[in-house]
Amino acid sequence: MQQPSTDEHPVVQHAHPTAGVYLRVATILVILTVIEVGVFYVPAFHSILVPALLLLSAVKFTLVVMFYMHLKMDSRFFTFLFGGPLLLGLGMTMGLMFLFGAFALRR
Amino acid sequence: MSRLKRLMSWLTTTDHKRIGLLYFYTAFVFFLVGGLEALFIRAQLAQPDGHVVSAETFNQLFTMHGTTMVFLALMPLTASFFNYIVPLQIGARDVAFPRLNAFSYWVFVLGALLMNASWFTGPLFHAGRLNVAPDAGWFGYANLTSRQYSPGPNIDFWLLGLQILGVSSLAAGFNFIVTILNLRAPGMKMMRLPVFSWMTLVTSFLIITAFPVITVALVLLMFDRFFGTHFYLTSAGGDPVLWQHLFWIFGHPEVYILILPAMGIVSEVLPTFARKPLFGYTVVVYSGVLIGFMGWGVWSHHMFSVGLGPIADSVFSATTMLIAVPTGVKIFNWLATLWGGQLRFTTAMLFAIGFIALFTIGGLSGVTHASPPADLQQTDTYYVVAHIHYVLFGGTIFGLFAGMYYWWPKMTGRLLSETLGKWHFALVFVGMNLAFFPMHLIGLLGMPRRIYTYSPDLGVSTLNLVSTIGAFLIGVGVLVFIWNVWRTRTRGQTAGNDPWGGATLEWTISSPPPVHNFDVIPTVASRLPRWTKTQLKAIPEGAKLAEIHVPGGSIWPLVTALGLPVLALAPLSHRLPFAFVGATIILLGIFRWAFEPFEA
Amino acid sequence: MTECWDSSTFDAVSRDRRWLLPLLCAAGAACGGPFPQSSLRPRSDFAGAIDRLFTDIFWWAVLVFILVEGLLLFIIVRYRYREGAPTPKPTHGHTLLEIAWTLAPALILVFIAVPTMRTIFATQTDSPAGALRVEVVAHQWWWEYRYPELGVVTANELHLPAGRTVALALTSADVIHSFWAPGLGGKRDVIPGRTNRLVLRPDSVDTLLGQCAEFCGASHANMRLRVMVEAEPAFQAWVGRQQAGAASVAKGSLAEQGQQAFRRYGCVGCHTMGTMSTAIIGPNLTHLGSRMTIAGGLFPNDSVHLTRWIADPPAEKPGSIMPNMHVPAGDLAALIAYLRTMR
Amino acid sequence: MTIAAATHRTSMGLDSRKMAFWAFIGSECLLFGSLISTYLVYKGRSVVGPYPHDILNIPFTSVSTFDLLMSSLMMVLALAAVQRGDLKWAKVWLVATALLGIFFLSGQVYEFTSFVREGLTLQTNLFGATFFVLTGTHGAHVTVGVVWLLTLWVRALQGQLTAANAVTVEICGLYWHFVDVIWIVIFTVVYLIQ
Repeated sequence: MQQPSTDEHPVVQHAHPTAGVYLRVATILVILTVIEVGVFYVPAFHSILVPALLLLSAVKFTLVVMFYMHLKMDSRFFTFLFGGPLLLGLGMTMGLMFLFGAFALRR
Repeated sequence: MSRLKRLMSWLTTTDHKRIGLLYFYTAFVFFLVGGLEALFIRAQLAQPDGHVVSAETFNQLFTMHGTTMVFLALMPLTASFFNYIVPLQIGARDVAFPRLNAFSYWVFVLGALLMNASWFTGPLFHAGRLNVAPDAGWFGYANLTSRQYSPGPNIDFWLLGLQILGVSSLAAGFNFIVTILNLRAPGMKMMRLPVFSWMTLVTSFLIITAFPVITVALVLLMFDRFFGTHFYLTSAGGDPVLWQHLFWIFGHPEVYILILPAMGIVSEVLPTFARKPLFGYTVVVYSGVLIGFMGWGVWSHHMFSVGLGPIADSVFSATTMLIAVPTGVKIFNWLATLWGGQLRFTTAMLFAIGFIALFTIGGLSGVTHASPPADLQQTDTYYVVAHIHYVLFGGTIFGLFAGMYYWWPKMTGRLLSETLGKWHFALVFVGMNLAFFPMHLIGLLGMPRRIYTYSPDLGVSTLNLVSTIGAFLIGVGVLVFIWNVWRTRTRGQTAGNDPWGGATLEWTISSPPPVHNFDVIPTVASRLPRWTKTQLKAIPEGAKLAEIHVPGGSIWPLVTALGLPVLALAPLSHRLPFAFVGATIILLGIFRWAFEPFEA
Repeated sequence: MTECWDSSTFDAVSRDRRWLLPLLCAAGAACGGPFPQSSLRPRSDFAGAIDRLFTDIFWWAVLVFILVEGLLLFIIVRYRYREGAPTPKPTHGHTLLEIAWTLAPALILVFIAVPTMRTIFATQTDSPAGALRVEVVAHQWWWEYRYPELGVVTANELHLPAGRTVALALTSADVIHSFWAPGLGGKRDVIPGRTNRLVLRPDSVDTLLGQCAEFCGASHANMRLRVMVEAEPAFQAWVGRQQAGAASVAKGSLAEQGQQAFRRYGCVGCHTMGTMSTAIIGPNLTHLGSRMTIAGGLFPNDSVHLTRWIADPPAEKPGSIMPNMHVPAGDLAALIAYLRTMR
Repeated sequence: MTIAAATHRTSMGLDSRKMAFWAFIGSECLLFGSLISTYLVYKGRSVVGPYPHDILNIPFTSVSTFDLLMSSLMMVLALAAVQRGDLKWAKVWLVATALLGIFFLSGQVYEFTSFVREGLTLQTNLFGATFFVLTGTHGAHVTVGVVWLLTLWVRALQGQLTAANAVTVEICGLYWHFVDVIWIVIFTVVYLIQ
């Protein structure tokens, strides 16, 4: 039993999107995947292959996290719990790649 | 209660206070084990060409000394205070997930026992000797840990033990994050949270982010040792330096996992005995958060001698020096807390002041390590051994001792003897400086660490003897503490709710607290509830005391935890059936746990 | 206290570090000798640069130390509990003070960081043309030195000419080690699969001690080394002796029996010996007799220690990869006679 | 749902189990971050083949990726159904998610065995070691997810899933989607960027 007070909040379920939104997101995800695979096979894109693919997968990643995992609607704090470590991980990956010479200009 | 029933009540307990006590006693036993290992090390090094132990045993001793102190003594000792004190400080009935909490404890015990079993199980591995303890140093650098250079079970014990301990720490990390964020008493805003609880929160975040990295590093090592991959082996293009990076990406946050809780304890003890609120509360909290965050960007300063190139050296040197700023800020704020106070030198206060004095020395030698060229003469010598002991002994252990004297009356209802306490402090303080200060010079004069013998030509024999004497003085001091604890059980003065005049919520309830902690969850109106007149009454007018529901125990956390060491026996003994048995136990435990009616 | 020093002790500590001497003596260590492995005794440009940097940082640290600990002591005395004193004023903070003690350490760190960065880049340069190249190969648990331009291969004792820049290329044959001769400068890890470099110029004639600084297994403590910094003529003379072929053994001598034993007991399977064998698992023994130490710098190179060593290497040096060949006493004496001839 | 200890009122107004689970997902980011870092650091360092472009089957894996995306869609539909209290459709979508997960796993088993047949094992080279450990860890996560989904499905069959405890489904969903986004990263970093 807890005493009621202004500082305690009942657990609120944030409104979740409807099935229609889910379907639209799924459609976009599928289209993006098709584009990804397409970019991979079209020689004309090969000069921008890596940035293009990274961008596309980042968009897919964000869509799933925002809509399917409800971060867009849910508490900002969950975004912090997820985003903080995500950024740490990204920083670690970049740091390690730098230390192992992945970004060094190939001579 | 019958004896069996009493035992079962401990095996199934989900009460954070009982789990805190279990953590304390278990971790303290391992603190003694690690200390004993240290005394063997010092006995061997008391004179040049020593013959107390063999080279192999010495290598196991320093490896297990480091591993034990970090993972089996200091971390679980801080965990014991997280468990016992944090829910009381934030005004909660228990932690967020009591059974997960029990699980953390049991996993810790079983992992610790598995790793230490290596001292006695040599004959099972036909090793021709009793001890097959880990022997590659506590940071186990590849490729010395590969099958080729460490064919025995030594490293297997180490890596499997660490994997299991990681599970324990991670589970505790999630638990305390949620507990502190979600179970605060009404009115306890984040900026009213006691500093110790704040540091517990920061530590928990460090745990849940740093431990996955060591988990992966160990998984790769497991694959190298058991399945013939080449992650750390040059023969197929791998690189042993990858291990060092992964280890220290974990290892540096780990240093803060060890020191931040102690800083939190000191931030509680100093105000209480100075009769002044903590100076610059917000700054102290934010600098703790900042230290935790910046701890992620400095790992390669453990690797300046690897030869990472001038750019990497400069970057990591700069980030490391930056960390000195929030650390220094904390020290100045503690000094300002004491300034103008009425200092009562209880044992807890002495240890807290000792913390400031000694941690400062450790911090300053740390600055000399932050400069890569200077570090090249210091790393892997006794100078660095001096540094870590000023930080982890002068810092963490002094902070923990301060916490023990401070909260012992709360945890047991009886005050530790102040007379014995002062002897304890004096012996440990003198012994500590005698043991570790000469090590600065020993290192600068050229003695590397991790050597079981040294030549009299180095000219460091006398200094080493002094250091050994200091180490044994510490041992005597710890014995005094044990005697103090023992006699307090029956002869200690009873404490009452609040023997020190503390400011935080744990002092509002009886010592030891009832199972449900608070008859009524207090409403908090200030940072120092017991020192402020504006504090709302704990029991609102006309409130009806509802019946308090106390959760029952559960055996399933223990059962699930048991599965882990059984699983680990499979790679250890190269017998697959253990894996099936272990996995079955874990699955059974989880399902029974999940569908058990339980409410907290 | 003064009788502790002779000139060599005094010399052992660099000029700007003389203040340390009383401290050392007070600690009871100074009578132990000239500290041949001290990092406070720079004998090269590299070590000198580090030493100057460390001295800088050290004094900053002393300043902060005195400030903090002095303040702490003052507070303890001044603000100790007194009977009947009023409850202290509850101060919660002071913004200006917080800013001040954030900036002050930051400023000090700038004074440390600038010379640090300068030294980092100054000490990690490419080797100049004409530098003496030496390949250092670390083994469990001994050091191999190859002078590719001179055709010299030796073990554990590194000979360097004073005043000439040396470029060390460090590689490992097994696990990670760390090459450290404090007088020459900071340590550098020796990592399998990588080649690390150290460029430095020894500046005075001296014999320096060093040893492996990265834990590398059972006999890590026994992986020692010596650096003989010699004047150019002495160095050239040493090179000349090393370049000469193996010494010849007199017919019918004990040494000749030893030579046969060397072959018979399989020593040739691991050691290079003149033209007789070219194996490279263990140290090159062609000029063993010219070295001061054996077994990774562990023992003096004399008949007594050599005999004990060959009789049972793992007993003398835990984990030794050189096995006990169970050489009977007679053959052992012959072997020793032979090895002592190989100067 | 493994943890049943949330109070109904909390300091932040957030469900404790959900909060713990988001922290867990944050932790998992670092786990996969370390594995992906290892893969990237060792990329192109294999001494002998087969190399990625010799062996990775893009069309096949595209189907797997599509399959996992669809399973995520099924999962959100299942959650929406539970939240509506529509148990009938919840059962359908849950079992559909699990089946798509099983399909993905079968694909991975097929992929692994065919790689081994073509000469790529854990021991072959660094590519083999990093590839199998990274995708294998992901596969293990999918397996746990499938077991979890089937457990929920059984609960639904027993009629024990209600709108009131929809959060148990939501948490399982968080896990499932997280495993999906990790695959999005793996598909790009390992398969497409060679």
